[in-house]
Amino acid sequence: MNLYWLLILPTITAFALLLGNNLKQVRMIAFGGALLQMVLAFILLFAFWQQRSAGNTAPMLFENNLSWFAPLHINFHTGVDGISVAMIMLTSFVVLSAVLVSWKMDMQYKTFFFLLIFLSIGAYGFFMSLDVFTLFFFLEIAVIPKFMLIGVWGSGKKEYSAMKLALMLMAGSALVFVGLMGLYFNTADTSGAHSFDLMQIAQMHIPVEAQMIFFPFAFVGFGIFTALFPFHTWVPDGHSSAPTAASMFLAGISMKLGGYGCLRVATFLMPDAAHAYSWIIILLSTIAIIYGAFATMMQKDLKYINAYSSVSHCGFVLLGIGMLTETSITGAVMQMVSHGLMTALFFAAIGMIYSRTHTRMVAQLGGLLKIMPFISTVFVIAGLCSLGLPGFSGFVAEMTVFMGSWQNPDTLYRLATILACASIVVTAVYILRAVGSTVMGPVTDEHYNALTDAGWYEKLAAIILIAGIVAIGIAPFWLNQLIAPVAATILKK
Amino acid sequence: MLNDFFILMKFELLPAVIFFVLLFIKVGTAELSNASIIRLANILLFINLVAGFFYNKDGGMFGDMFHTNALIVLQKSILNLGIFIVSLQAEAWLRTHKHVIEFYLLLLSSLMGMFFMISGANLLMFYLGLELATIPLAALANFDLEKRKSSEAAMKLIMSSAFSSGLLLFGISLMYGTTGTLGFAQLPALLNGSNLQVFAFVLLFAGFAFKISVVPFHLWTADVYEGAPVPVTSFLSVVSKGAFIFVFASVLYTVFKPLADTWYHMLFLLSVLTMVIGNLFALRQQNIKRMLAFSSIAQMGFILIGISGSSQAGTASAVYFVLVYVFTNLAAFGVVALVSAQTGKEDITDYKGFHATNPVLAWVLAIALFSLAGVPPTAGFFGKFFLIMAGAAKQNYWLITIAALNMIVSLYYYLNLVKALFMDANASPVPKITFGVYAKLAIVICIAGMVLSGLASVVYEYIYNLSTGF
Amino acid sequence: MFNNINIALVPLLPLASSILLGLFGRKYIKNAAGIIGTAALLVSAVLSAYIAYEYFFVAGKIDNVYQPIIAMQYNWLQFTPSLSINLGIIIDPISVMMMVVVTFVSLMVHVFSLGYMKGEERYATYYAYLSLFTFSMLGLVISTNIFQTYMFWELVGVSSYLLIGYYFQKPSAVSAAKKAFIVTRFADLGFLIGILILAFHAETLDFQTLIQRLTDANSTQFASSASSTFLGVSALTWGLTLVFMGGAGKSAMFPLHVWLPDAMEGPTPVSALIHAATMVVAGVYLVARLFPIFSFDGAALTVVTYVGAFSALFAAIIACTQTDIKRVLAYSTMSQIGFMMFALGVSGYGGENGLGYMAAMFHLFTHAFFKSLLFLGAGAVIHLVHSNDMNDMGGLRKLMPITHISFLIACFAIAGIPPFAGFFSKEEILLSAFHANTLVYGVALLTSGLTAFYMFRLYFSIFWQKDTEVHDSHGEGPWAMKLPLIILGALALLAGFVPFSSLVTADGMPLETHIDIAFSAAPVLLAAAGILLAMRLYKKANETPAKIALALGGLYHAAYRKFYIDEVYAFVTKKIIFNLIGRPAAWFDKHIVDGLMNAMASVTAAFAGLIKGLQSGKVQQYALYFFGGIVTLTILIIYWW
Amino acid sequence: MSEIPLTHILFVSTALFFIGMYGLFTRRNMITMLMAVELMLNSVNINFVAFNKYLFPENLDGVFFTIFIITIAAAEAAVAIAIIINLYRSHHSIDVEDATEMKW
Repeated sequence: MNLYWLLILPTITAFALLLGNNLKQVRMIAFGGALLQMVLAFILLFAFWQQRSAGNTAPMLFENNLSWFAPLHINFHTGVDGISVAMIMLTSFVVLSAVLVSWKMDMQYKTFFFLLIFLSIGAYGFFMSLDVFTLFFFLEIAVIPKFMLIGVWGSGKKEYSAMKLALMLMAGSALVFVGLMGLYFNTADTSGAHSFDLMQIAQMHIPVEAQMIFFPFAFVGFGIFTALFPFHTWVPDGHSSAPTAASMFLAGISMKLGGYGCLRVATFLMPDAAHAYSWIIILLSTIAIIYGAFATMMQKDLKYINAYSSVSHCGFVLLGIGMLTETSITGAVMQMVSHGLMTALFFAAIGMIYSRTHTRMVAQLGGLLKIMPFISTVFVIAGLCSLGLPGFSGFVAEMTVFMGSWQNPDTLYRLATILACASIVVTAVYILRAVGSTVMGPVTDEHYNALTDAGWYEKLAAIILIAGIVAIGIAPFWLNQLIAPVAATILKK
Repeated sequence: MLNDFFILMKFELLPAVIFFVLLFIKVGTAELSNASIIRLANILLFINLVAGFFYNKDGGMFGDMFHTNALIVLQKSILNLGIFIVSLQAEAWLRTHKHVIEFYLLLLSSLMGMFFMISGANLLMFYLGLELATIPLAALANFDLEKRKSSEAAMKLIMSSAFSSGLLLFGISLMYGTTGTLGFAQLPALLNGSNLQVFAFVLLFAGFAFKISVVPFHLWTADVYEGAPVPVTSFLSVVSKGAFIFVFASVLYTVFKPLADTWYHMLFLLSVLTMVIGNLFALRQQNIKRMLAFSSIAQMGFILIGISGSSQAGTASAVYFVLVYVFTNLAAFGVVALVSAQTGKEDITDYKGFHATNPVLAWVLAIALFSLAGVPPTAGFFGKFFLIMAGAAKQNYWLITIAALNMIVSLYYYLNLVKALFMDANASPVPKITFGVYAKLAIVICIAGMVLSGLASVVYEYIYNLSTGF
Repeated sequence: MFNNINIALVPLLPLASSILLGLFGRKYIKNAAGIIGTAALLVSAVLSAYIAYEYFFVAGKIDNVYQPIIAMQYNWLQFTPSLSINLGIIIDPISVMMMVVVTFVSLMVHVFSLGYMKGEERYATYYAYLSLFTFSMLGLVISTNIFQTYMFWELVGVSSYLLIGYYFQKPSAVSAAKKAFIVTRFADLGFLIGILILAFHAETLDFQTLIQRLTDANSTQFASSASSTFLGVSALTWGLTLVFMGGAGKSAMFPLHVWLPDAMEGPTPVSALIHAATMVVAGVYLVARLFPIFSFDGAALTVVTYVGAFSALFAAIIACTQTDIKRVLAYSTMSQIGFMMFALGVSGYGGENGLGYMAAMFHLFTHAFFKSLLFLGAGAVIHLVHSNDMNDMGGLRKLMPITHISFLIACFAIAGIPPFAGFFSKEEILLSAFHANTLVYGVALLTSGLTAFYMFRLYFSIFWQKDTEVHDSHGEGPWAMKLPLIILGALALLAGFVPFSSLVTADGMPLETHIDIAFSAAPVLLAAAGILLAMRLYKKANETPAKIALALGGLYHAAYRKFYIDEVYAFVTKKIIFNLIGRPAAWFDKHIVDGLMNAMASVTAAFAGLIKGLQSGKVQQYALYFFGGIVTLTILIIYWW
Repeated sequence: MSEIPLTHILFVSTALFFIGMYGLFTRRNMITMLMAVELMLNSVNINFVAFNKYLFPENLDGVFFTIFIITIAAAEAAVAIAIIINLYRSHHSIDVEDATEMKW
């Protein structure tokens, strides 16, 4: 399996889109491209399993190392391990359903789908990069399309949100950048040459003083992407102003870039600092979890509810990473995958509701279960997954995080774990409140009675995501087996 | 020997030949239309550009006052490319202008001056090139003869540059007084760091800093950019600056190598100042040219960081960035030039809703802005990354952090313009701009350059291999 | 011996029917939904009866002791090398007993609903939910792993949520569902943390290993759990108490009981299944499951005892004043579960000491039948009268004879009148309490008297007193509704004669029990007194109850208002959590955190405005700055660097 | 006749330089400002010639430089005056304070 296909295919799709003459053609191309992406992702998954079961224990599979900027030791080095495969799967799921929910996009549709597909290139590239430069490159590639998607196709105070998101993510990249620079110039192999190569750096010993300086840069930088408190404020505004597909991508994948980076770059390459700073990470992530949950409780707009809940849920990712036990890191990655699917589903459902009722305010909605049973059921399922119901992915991931966190016997860490656990109660409060007053209860506006249920494309979009959620929720072991060995490698360093 | 003369001085001779061809047309009896003059000039400039790639040779002449090598050839080619694109873009403005040939004459003499300056291996040669490059520019800045702003810009440029060359000369004279030589080859050995010499060096340094708009020597920049005709502004901001950066880097690295500690500190301080002040001013600009002027000031700050790295990567990154900057800034100015030539609108608010009427130009401008902001996959990202990386080799992470923070600020005003282009509504947007084959060609070159010169690593590697180390 | 497929089918059949009905029920098989669900459950029930027979009478005993059997085990999620969630099926006395109870009661409810829910728009959905609940509950009782229990624990919670909120257009149903879920979720938080604590110290999640390690005073795991303390309490006690908190939430123990009365918003058969017979006893079951460890840790067991006893009395008092028949039943459920809890609390582990454990399980068993019977009877009544309020009822004995008789049997059973089922189990409970703790015994005695009173208050109010006008012509309802009443009535009469003590005990060994007339006299007489009092007061409509209520004044009022617990909760959630935490958090986020980000932008912009004077437009000033720069640099170089 | 020491000459040239600079900073008239620049350039010329004569008499670098400076100063002045004239056409003034339209 050549990983480059995952970059080439979206690129071809993106440019093929521009040749389309009308919405029908364009969306078919986008859909076909996204479907092929998903096929590729599955091929990758099976090829990966095949290799692993054949006894290939190399840390990275399907490696490909091309020299890119030779004088600066920059290589286009790609390869995947279990975590990458999981994240690539996630991306393909979210992209496909994001294309589907945008089926009726009629405004500047070419550009819209182009940007959407373009975003996926960034995500795939990021997850397969084994070179820090490449990783950074793909991290930043996605910032501008997000800005455009929100600013042009968004709603509400879209310009403000788009700008805020772009600036804060750029700030994140800027910090990451400083971190990478520091990392690079503190690496030295036997010949004294610096390196950007993830696997090579992992073999080297970065001086502890350097780690102590640059770990915060890298971690906070990536943390901004994944809504690290107090740098999370782009999340609510950005998500709520974005068009549905962009919200799905933002919350589903983009926030995961941060978590992945925190793990793959910050923690993996600078383990000493990670241990030294873990209490701060835990403190911040616990605040994010609890405070995000309480802030969610007060929101009145469905998208804000989901956005703030993302802050809270992504706190689990950082908590898991901060706890630095094998299980907690496994849990963190599972939470990334799970939250990606779940929140995308949530945004998809909200988008479907919004496109029909033209409001997202909880108070103005009600009784939708009667009018649009499918969409409402999707909404309820997303909600239940969000509050961590067994059978859905959220439960598995959160429990793994809790179980892993508890293995850390320090009292402070225990307290943080308890607080994190407590957030699932608050989650239940706001989710049930949202579910209770939107899809249940009496119909608030009689115009709603005339609304239609989901079209086939919306159903397909939702089913794809639900399938992913349930596949993890019912059979978590396959995901666990993908991730746990990598978590062990990361900690062993 | 004579053969060598033609080959070594090919870059200087070709513009001279074109200069004279155009001059003869001017003084001749045949009345050529603007269109045909422009076509001719562009063809000649294209030949000039292409010819630069063949038959090159390293070597020196005139008792080592003039020297050339592969890197210098490359630098000159970059400038040739820049002037070719500028000329393509100027078509929209020149089409109806009364003094087309004069424009090209001044442009070519300035270019020649830059080439001599780049090849100069002697303070005298350098100074002559510098003046030859500058004085025509002042005249060019006034090329919209009837516009108040154009005259004011030209006046500010000539006054400032006269003052700056006065200081530069004073510095050169002191340098001469303390070392007794003007040759670049002899100078390093004679530098001893005495206070007078340092003062002389600072004066020289300031002369350069003035030309590449480093804070606090930058103040002319915005006014001149705003007032001058757009093609002249783009020439100033790209070609002229590029030339001075090339010289600046090589002079610092070779001639003033003994004073490296001194100028490292200066570069540190000035790069920070330049980035910060440039960005802060850019934030609040209403005129798009003025905004781009301050943004180009901020970009210079990044270049100083790269140069401060004092390594082969430092030179390479600076040269590479200039190449990228040629494509990027000219793409931006190209669109501004088209709009300005056809509607006279230059304010950012005029660009609101631009995408609705001119989607292609809006995207070109947007991509150029992304590249200026340093966002991948545009070449600007690679350019900035490599510059800062070169600077980071000194392990001065304060500088790197400040640079990184400045990238955020700069992103704000670039995106603000993008926002105006794509997201803001406007009751009377800029009407549909028609653009001819020249502008199209320029756009294609710029876009291709912005994409390819970054992703295709051969470009950087080629430059790196040519660059001299420290 | 045990065919694993058969055992696995018990939970999987309801799951299959649930998925089938959930996905296709709405459009394709709407009318057959009830039949499909019922058929699946019938098979399940038969299978579980067969398993019970096999286990108790054929293959379960080794050396005269019932051994737990792991019928199936599957590694579902590996946390750490020692901690994993293994989904499996455990076959031991209590799980088999629960399996039988759950499938049987569920079957009855399925059948009853065929009549009760007929014509509902979301008929198929109802059955899907019902089957889903049954699956979850079965999964819970057969868990081999504490985390498996937790998973199904959550699943029963959500099925309960869905069923309570079945009438989703009724705001009260929605809020009741929400309340039920959130309150139990809060309790589950304790359960979860309890699991984390126990698992950390025991290094396992498996029930058997867990019990084995934490009851062995010599094991390292026990040492670590007993030695590490927090706030002066050992980790073991913390763990058990927190696990009990989860159980208390599901079993509606004080103070986590507030959801149960509201949960009566759901369709009545649902209340019969979930909120009477199965889900609410999950807490008891959980304590029983971990009983060996509880019995090793006196402190935790004491908590169980007092919470149980207090809840029993507390609920009984409230039940005396309620007028909504389902609420009365809800409080009575809470009270009976309180009985089971404190029976466990006062119990020891082995031999004679294990009487309490056996009694609790026995009571759980009999209670399931008579309480679901009471609910189904109430359902039949409501079906006819279209009201929950006992003031709207009266004299129904003529209109619905079968309901009347079965209801009466159930009332005798719950009141503890011999030879009805409740008598035997309650007798054992009282006996064990008597031996262990006089205070608890006193409370239990008082409560059983109150039980008899309020149950017969209910009975007389519904079936005697005044006559009611009934508009529906369908009478008592179809056979689908009557049949379950008859079957359950029979069981309420006869279940007490099951030789329970020889089947289900804490240590698996049979226990000799006998009925001591002298001991039984007090509770039975007390119950009889309660019945007579109720008869005196409520058989005919009169003014006395109102007078008594007036005389009791504040006490009556407080009991009527459920001792203001709901108001306290409302105060805590609305005023404290929402207003003092949530709102400030949202405000803080919007104004401080976000404000800080915006402020950074404004400060930058303001600073840019501040320094604009540099660019004055005057070329002479430019030159001046130029020279100033040179001078500064020179000075810096010469004097500083 | 004793030779005039170098320092004297340098004193003169430096003074001239700063006088020129002062003139540039303070004069409002553009032509006068140009003249001030000429003063600065001439002070440089003096420098070059003096250094050449006193310190490095073996080569004529400084003297050559001076010649070029004079030439270039003329060219510069020509362009500058052309610009000033053009400015006068639009502004009707050659006061430098009147040409401050573009700022901030």
